Amino acid sequence: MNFFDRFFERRSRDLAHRTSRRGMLTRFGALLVGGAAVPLLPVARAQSDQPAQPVDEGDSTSCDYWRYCAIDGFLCSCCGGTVNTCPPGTEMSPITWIGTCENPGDGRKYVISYNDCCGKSSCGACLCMRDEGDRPPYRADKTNDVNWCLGTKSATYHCSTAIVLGVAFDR
Amino acid sequence: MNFFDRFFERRSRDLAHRTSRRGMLTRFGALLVGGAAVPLLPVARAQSDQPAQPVDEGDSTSCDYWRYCAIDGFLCSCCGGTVNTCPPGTEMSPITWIGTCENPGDGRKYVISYNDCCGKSSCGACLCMRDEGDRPPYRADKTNDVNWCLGTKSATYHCSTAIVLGVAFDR
Amino acid sequence: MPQFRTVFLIASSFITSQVCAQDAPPALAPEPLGIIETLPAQYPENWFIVHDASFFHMSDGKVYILDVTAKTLGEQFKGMFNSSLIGNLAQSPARGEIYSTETFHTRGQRGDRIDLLTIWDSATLSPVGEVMLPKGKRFMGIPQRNAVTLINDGKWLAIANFSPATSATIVDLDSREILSEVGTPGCVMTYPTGPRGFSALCPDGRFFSTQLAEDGSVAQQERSEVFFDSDTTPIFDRAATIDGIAYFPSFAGLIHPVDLRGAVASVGEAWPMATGEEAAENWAPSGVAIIDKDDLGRFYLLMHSGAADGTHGGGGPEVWVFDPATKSRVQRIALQSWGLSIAVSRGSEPLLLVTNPEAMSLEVYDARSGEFQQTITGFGQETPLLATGAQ
Amino acid sequence: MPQFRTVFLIASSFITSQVCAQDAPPALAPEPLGIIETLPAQYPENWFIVHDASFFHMSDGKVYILDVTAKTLGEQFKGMFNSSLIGNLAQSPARGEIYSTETFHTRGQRGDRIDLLTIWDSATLSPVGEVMLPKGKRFMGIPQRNAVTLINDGKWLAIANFSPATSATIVDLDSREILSEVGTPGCVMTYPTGPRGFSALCPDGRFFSTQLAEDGSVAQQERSEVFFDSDTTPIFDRAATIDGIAYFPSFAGLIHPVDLRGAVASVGEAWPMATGEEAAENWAPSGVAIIDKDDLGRFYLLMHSGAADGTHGGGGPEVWVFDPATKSRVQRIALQSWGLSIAVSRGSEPLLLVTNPEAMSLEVYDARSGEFQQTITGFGQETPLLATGAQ
Repeated sequence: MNFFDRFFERRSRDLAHRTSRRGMLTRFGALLVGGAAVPLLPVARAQSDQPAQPVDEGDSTSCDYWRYCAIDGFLCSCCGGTVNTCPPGTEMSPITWIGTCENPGDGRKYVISYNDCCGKSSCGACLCMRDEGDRPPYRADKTNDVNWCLGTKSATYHCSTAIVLGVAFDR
Repeated sequence: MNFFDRFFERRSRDLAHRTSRRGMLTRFGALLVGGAAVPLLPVARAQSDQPAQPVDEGDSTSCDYWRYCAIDGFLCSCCGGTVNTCPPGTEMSPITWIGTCENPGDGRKYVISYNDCCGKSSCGACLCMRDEGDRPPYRADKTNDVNWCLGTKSATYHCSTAIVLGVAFDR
Repeated sequence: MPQFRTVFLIASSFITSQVCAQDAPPALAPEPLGIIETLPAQYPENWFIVHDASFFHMSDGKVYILDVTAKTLGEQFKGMFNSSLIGNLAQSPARGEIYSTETFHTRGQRGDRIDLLTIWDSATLSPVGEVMLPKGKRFMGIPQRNAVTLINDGKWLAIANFSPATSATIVDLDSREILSEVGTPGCVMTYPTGPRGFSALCPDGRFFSTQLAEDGSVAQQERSEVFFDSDTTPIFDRAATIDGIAYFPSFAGLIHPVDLRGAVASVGEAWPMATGEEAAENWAPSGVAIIDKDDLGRFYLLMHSGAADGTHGGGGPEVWVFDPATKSRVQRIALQSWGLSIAVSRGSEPLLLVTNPEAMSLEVYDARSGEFQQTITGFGQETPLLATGAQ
Repeated sequence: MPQFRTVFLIASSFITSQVCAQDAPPALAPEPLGIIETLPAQYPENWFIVHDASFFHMSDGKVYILDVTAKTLGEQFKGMFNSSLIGNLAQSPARGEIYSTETFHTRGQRGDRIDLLTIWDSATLSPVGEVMLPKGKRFMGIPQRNAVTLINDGKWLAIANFSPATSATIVDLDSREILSEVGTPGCVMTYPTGPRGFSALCPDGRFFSTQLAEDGSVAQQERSEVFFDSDTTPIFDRAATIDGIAYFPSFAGLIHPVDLRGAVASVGEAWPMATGEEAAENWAPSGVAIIDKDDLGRFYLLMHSGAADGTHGGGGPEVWVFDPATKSRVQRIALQSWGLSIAVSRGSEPLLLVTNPEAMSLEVYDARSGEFQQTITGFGQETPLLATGAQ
């Protein structure tokens, strides 16, 4: 089963990945997990007046794609969805865990939201586990060990997206 | 998966098995399928006054075991049951298909009832398909292509038994 | 979707207005949340609807929509929906709907049972309706092309029942209500027949044909002549229908043409699939989905040699293609590996899809040249044993 | 069972009073129908309860009861029951019951949701009771030994909630009713603590301990001192508890002893698993069920070298055995193949069970000698990642 090949792919890959996972992100962990609201800060937007185009390279159906640094699940890109949309007939989970991944195309770190798509059973395609910065459930903001089909009509997990929310604080 | 190894085991085995499957059994097919009641005839019993013991050799967890000549399913003998009993917490289907298998231990043909055990999901162990004398669902008395968890509380199929009902007519 | 404020609240606190080197490209824009993909209401001819009844996890059966000409899994996998406890399917491209019989228990594998017809929207792969079926009756077995069929010009669905008492439930697809339950004593499946009816196959070796009135009640029921012996000369209950003639293969390798255009099934003269040396080698059909047809007027059979009692379900190494007009084989395709089920796509450039039982992968062939195209696997499949060319 | 008359009616018509040669042995007697096997209420020490959450078919999770010393599958496979949507389990040998949290939808994967605690009889593997849980709260994730735990001398069950708001639901096992829901803001899991309470693990690197009154209401809640940083020095939420001391491994390979005998978790001084060269090789725990203990006072960890960010879940090639009294490793077991989860049986002759991710088979070792015994596979498993020594 490719499920277990993945485990080994993953191990070798992980040993190669050493991007630090620290930074602003985690300072808010306790607050977040405590359920406290946190202030709404401005979200980075691409400067559309620049002639140059944003760079986002890589195969979004490959576990090695940069946005998947903290993922653990089936890639919606292989399930009838895309890297940031859900497959037909599923429902996107409104709450999820966050990763900070570096885009090799522009050297920036981005905050990635791994919203699960729910309401159909496991897609079963392109299982990908990278776990960089993953923590046990006591760090709800950084854990991929739980089924994030929370706040959805159905609790059934289908696949995971990797959606750019914005540029993370640089350190 | 051993599921598919089985297919190939089965094919080779089948080519070796050529026991005729005809006889009284089938004459009643139409009647039975038509739902008509058929007369209750005396059932053969072992003559307990004979000193000799009945002979029933073979490994009931092996697909080659003589009673499984017409089976298609998971062997209850591998699922916490036995060749003629259901695993804990399941329910035995009251109606089922019938096979006629020859016992190499005494050279007799026996009528075998393949009652399914129901109420838990597929056991998954010891899948065995032999299909000798199997017919499509238009021969309800001889078809293993249907889920025989009929008349049970749950329609969920778990495994199949192979129960001796008696000696079949010899031809 | 207001609920998505949550994730912004969480995430936005970690986000900064960007500060970056002059020479760097602009940053990626934040992306919207909550977007769900859709499909066309009618599917392209190179798509298949693949039913995986998941024999090791039957309450979690899956139906995949696959583009078998695409080169990557991401492009091949168009979507899926679930079908619980070995359902049976039918598609209506005209209505943009896919129909699936299902069975549920209130506690998963246990508890109270309900039987349903679920109506899926082809474009959104969402359930848009359901019809409660009589409890414990609908045919539940190895998935079958003729257990749920469109009749009456696609206005009705005929659902085969087997409890093991046999009948058919007639559903009106406009009102999504049951019109009637038609008794077919001892005879099973629903092969569309005549203007407004179906035939069922009987243990005494003939068909039982029913024509229905406009309200779904029985207008006429008649048996065909006996044409096989279910003990000595059994036929398969699976057929390919071309221009109203259904071609039923027998265990022994004969083709029985059955005219289903009239009110009563009319059985024609049988002809052999194998002749000469091949006949001596006992070539005969074997497998699960053993037969399908294309839109060029040809039908396909999964074949094995050395046919004997009990070998009719194990699959085979070749696919034979026949032209019913000439009653002759027009093609012989040697499969790359063993086949357990076959399906053929619609249109003028048909594709042959073969389920390989060793890996449970799907192998794609050009149905005209017989040339192998590619293998499709790794989509989470367990036992994908009944594919159908999408429409 | 009167319903069995049916099958006799069908079958008896094909049965004759025997006529056979003089020298033939007597015929086999007709066998009774409808017999169901049972198991002992308390399980032998060489049995395991193996939870297979079936990650590809999660509504059809399976819990297997296996005798891992038996030599054939028929003797190994004692029985199974289902657990729907990644449940969590606990066993009470005293009550002869196994508890399982489950989630169901009225239409399988869709429809209205209910969350349940199902109570299984250990001997009959039948559901003997259920407790409706608050909807959408119970912890649903990678199966965990500390999400459903027996507290208050085995009279109550403490069920961890994560929605992601965190709390614990307290169930009385005599009345099979919910006593209370205890808030554990931001802190998760239910590690049994003190005479009548539990501790949860918090993001700020400490425990939140609760003692309950006889009616299940909160009597006392107190936080332990901070002993780790969840960013820089995270610990696993999985521990082995021996004589009331829970041993929590850290990502970096330290052991944190935590005394759970009092009303409040009390954290002792951490000590390293690896020293010298092994420390330089970055040996650390990794996998799903990474830790367990035996009844000889030793605990076991699944270990890998070259630990780095993101490698804590992939499993490892060795199991290390520690004696907490001497804070030293007493054994190093090199596994035949990669391990993803481990479990140890009860009693004086402990067995080590390892889940091999390549085949999803279970490998049995003598836990004292480290000697490989046998591989258990082919029982229909998909992802059997959390085993527990049966009682």
